Amino acid sequence: MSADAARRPMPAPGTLQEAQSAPARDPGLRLLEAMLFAAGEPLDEATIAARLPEGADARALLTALSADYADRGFNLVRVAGKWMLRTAPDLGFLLARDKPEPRRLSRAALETLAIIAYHQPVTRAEIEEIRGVSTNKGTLDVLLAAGWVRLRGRRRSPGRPVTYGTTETFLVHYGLDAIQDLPGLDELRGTGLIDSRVSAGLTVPLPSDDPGLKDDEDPLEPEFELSFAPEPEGDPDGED
Amino acid sequence: MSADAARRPMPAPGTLQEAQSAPARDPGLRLLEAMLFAAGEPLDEATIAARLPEGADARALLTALSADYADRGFNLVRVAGKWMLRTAPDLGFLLARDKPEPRRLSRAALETLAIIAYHQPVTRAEIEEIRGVSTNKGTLDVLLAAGWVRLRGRRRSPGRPVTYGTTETFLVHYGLDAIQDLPGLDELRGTGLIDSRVSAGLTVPLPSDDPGLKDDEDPLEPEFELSFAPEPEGDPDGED
Amino acid sequence: MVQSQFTFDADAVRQAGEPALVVDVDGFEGPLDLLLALARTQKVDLHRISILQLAEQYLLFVEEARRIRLELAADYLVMAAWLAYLKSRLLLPDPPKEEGPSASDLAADLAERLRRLEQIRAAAAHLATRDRIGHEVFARGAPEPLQAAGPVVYEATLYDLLAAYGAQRQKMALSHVRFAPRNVISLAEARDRLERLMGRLALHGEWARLDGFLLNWIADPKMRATALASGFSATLEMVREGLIDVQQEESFAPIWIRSRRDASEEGA
Repeated sequence: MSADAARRPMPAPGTLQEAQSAPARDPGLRLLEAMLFAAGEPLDEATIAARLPEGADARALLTALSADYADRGFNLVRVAGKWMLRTAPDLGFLLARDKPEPRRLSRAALETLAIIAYHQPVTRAEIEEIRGVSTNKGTLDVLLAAGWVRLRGRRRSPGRPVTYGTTETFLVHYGLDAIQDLPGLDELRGTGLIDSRVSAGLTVPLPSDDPGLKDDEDPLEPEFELSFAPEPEGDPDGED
Repeated sequence: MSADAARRPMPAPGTLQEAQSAPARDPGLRLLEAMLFAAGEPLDEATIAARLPEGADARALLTALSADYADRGFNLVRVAGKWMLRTAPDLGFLLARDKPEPRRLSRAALETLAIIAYHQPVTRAEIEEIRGVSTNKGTLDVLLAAGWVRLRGRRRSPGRPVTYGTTETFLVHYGLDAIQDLPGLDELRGTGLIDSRVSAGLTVPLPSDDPGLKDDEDPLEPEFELSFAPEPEGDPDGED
Repeated sequence: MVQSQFTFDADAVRQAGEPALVVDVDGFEGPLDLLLALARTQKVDLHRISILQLAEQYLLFVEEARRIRLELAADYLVMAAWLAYLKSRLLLPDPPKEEGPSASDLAADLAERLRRLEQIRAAAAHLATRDRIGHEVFARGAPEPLQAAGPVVYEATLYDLLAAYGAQRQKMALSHVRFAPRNVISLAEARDRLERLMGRLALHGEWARLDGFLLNWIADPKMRATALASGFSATLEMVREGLIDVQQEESFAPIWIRSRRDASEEGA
């Protein structure tokens, strides 16, 4: 199958023209690619469908467009349950040459982020217990300011500690369609120290970022939510 | 020449794969389109050439890419000597140009629309005569773009001015079964919309949106009908 | 815990029967992290790890650190004390009817904590390998915000439309407008009416309220001011001519009027 055919998988009967000139591109596809291109951010299917002509099959068009852009310099991908255009991963090193070096996350921040991603909703005390070290305030601030982590609620336990969870921005940034797309903790055997057998006593959390509060979570006070996303203090990558 | 051929003008020897899958896209084109996609500003040819692999013909790649995207929802265009990907002009309605939704019609647009509704077929000069002020081109464009007003024909008079009338969309939007349902002078007086003290010399025509051309109307030139619904220019609500 | 308290970069801690373990102290994030690094030297999975051996390694490390006068953060020392306790518990048989968890439970808990940390390390490493926006993949460089929904939708009601039309047509019609005459009660008109009313009043020869009269023949409330003004002026005129008496008890009190002609005069 040629790339050309892949680009127009569903020619409506009667719209095919003679081959002496390029067939006109499907208007729905044009509209779809234009809106995804212009928006720059992920769009959900409802948003897309609302802008397509009445009766257009958004899902079919998205599938067609995804195939169409598969071999291009930028691709249509699904992140956080939405659709977005972004550059092909293999070109990253070529494109990144011209971009300022992004800040690298500190090891503490990355581990904290991983704990929040897998164990959410999780309190600061629980993060510290897993890492075995107290958490520098700056670490969580970095993650909050980046928009990857949010305050979810309060744990219904003494001291009513705040619970943390990941955001849609996190999914988009890491190219995840859903938090469940993270590999299970047992699948991760980075150093071979983790036993491949499923331990009887240990339940590996299937990550969930369900926005609904858990049984042991209370909602945040409204004024606390407003003061969300504090500015990182001092050196944001400064560490424990 | 097919669009497919235009997209891959220079298949590097050895990079072509077997035909069971889509032929690989030219790496130079992929990098070029990714670069333009991710760029925050138009890129000049020197910059593009510097970022392409050694020996790549930037000009040829740009020409190929320009043809490649000509019929897409976004195009490669040259602006002020630089290159950029831009949403296709005819899809500009997707983009938020100025104010957030929903917009209010300007007073000038409302008056113009009302005059067209009551006095159709009416020329711009006649609208201006009734309103007593000159009409900003943007005002009519807004009404055309909203789909409430259409070009009917040309008045058989010096300068052959275009005549305007209302559309079915107009009736639907304003909940009118027929244009004749617009209230007459007596009803306008009765509701206080026209002060009975000042209406002595006032007449309100019985509106008609009969699609048939009037005796003093000529049909529009066909090509004019195709260029219908122009983009609003500048501030469409700016007025008088 | 302040990691920067560690003032030296590396030290070699020789373990019994192990190759030299080069320890970059700055690289450790607390005692659990150090324990995990030590556990790795056992080259077994964390289910089979010897906690006893691990405790000994840790205590040796702390001892070495003290020997070279490395200032260890407090939680390293807390962990050392706890591991020394655990080691003693593991070496001695559990006393009968011991309160709390057994030594093997404690050891299993520690192994479990190490395993969880190890998992998170792997998860963090996995995150670090993912293609990230702005690092390996890039979103559109110059996004343009989309319209809220589809083509522009203008808000305008039929009322807006008609009001605009009415106001506009009216505005233009004003250039040749004739104002309707203002409705005022002229002095002559007021006197005429007053005299006719006084005729009836005279039959009784009694006082009557001026405004009472006026209200009787002025239906439109907007006309009351002009009726009162003209009516009062007419009254004063009639007083001057000696036709009526007028009295008012105080400012703003009702004005009373009475005909001076009696019935006999009237009849004459």
